[in-house]
Amino acid sequence: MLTARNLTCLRGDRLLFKKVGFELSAGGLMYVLGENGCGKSSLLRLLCGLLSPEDGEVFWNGKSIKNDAENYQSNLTYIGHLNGLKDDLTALENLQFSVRLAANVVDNAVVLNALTAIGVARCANLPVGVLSQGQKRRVALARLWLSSSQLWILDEPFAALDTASVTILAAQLNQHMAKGGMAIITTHQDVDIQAQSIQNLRLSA
Amino acid sequence: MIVLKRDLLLAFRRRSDLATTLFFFLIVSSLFPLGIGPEAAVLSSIAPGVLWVAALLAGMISLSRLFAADFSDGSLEQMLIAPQPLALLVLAKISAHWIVCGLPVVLLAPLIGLQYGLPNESLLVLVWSLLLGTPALSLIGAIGAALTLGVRGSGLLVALLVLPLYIPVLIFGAGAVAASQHGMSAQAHLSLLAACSLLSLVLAPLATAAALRISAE
Amino acid sequence: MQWASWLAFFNMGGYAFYVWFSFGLSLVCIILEVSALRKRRAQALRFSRLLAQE
Amino acid sequence: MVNKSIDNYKVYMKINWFKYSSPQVFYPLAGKLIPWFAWLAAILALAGLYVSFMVAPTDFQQGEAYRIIFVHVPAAWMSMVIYIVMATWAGLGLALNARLSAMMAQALAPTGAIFTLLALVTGSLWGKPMWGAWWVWDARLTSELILLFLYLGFIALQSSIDDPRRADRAGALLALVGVVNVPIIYFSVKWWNTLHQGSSINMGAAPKMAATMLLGMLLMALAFWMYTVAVALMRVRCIMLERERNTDWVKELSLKTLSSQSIAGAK
Repeated sequence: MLTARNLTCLRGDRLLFKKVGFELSAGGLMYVLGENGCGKSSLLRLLCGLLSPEDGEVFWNGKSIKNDAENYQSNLTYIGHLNGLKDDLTALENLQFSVRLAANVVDNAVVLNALTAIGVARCANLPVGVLSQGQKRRVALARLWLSSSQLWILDEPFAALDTASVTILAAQLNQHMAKGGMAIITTHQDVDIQAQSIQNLRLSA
Repeated sequence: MIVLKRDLLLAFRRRSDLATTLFFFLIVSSLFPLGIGPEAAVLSSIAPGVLWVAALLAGMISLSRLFAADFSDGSLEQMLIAPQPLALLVLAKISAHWIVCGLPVVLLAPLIGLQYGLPNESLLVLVWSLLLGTPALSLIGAIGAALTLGVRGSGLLVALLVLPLYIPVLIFGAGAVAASQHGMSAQAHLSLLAACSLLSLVLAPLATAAALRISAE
Repeated sequence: MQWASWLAFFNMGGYAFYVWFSFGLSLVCIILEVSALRKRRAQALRFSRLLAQE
Repeated sequence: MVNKSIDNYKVYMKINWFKYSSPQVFYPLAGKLIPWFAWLAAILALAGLYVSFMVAPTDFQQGEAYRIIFVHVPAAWMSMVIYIVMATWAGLGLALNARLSAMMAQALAPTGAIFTLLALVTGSLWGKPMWGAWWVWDARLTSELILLFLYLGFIALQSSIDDPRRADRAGALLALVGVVNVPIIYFSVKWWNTLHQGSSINMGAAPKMAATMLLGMLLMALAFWMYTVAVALMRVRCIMLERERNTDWVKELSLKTLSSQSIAGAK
């Protein structure tokens, strides 16, 4: 269970949001809504522990993520604005690296399956640098097929995807939610995802 | 380990970057005889200092690349939230940096030492001193690179931050070679150099990890 | 008292330049720093005043 | 838009200002303290100058030129002490997330750099008549030079980062790294110095230091201390005003100073 209490975020001398709190339990999906520049990405980064809040705290299963970072991070998959891919490595190498970074080991075949699932299997052995934006995004999102973590935090996962890929990703999210996973998503698109509980968090300055 | 492997692979795919550092080292150390004149006695007396300063600068210009690419493509974020101690990941990255930028300089240095007319035993001490000292340069430099990540004018800034901290390594390193030139034992210098490297091996990854967390916010 | 005359005092045993330059420079540094800080403060206040009157 | 952000600030200030002391409280307090420290500095400096010029005897080796040490040595002491104090504030700020500490560290740095520069220049002014050269690679002067680089690095890093919070924390980390390195640097420079040249006149520790000389240096050092406190408080007030320019209390204050004549006043 992920709990946030009283989160306040300040960037420069600008207050992005204050006193944000929520609770997300297994099978729960949360959309973070708000205008551009209201701090959605900052909130997600804050929940990952990349940003430390001005005030307030985030708890994973009752323990502060600051004190229990390793345990929390092994339950977390975060895909931000940036893809986190190396242009000089192939899609396969990139994904293998991120799997290893999460302290897992999988076969190349499993990674290939993930790439096939999101429709970029042909790019597996190409350096990521030669791929298009949409293809790069899909390679990054293929991590979701390789992830065993319970909590997914996704920043605009549907942006830069074609409709077919959006459907595929939504299906993957549905499956994740059905298995009792949790997800926190920012999105501009209307995508239908089923979950045991769905909540909206609206940020306003 | 996986980070080390990846960074080495990346460096291998971009071999030209590797050559740049080496070329820089070569050209800086060749400039001095041109500026000072070819007298053998003068050259061999300035050789330890010149070679060490050149090695130090060569290591420094490659520092800004240490984290910058990972920072801009988002893989740094992924490392920050990986369920592994960040200091270890950082240490792996620094090791890769040293293997790519430090080790070739160590290997090339005796050749340039020959140009400066260093005697054989001094060449050996030169290699030893660089081998023991350059890891400290990479380790300390990483702190500066992490602190200046994404800051405007970071290339110059990193020099300002890191060069004063390099001074002990420079003194002991160049001192070792100079001592051997004068027929003295370089043992004390080399031990101090090793102590510097060990101390930075313990502290620098922690400081760098903290600096990365600050800079990536 | 150390000095036979004022002239001897200013002459500083022939080291007048070095001694008086050292002390003078210190004084100049202090004056410059304080006046720079006063200016900085006045400027900050002026800026906030503009913000307040907006 | 502006009103809204002020409103936000108000709430923000209620929930968490610096945790330990808010600038609204600290600002006037510092203002009250500054004249005290300034007066103390002036009185101590006058006493120190009196002792150094009127009481301390002429040095039989160096003549009157040695009187430079009454500003050189205290400045050198201050440059080191300020660095340590600065690193302490920075470390506190980093550990406790207390912004006032980070501001204090930032406020001390320029003063420390000025004292380092003073120590360097007066050192070389002393060196010229004593050694016959403006610059000698003496261990103390060299370490002082490196200390100046460390100060400049700290100031440059802080001023090139726009986000104040990141600037505070990055600067703090750098100061801590520096403070760990200072003894190592000092030791290495000393080692280097003993290897490369014989003995030179040992600055500061003249063979027979008369008690009055020591008294003069101590008084001057204390005067510099008080001056440093006063100036650091002045600077920290400036930093507060600049960082808090959007808050109500700074705006009110700025309007008040317009009506009372003391726009450029120190208080």
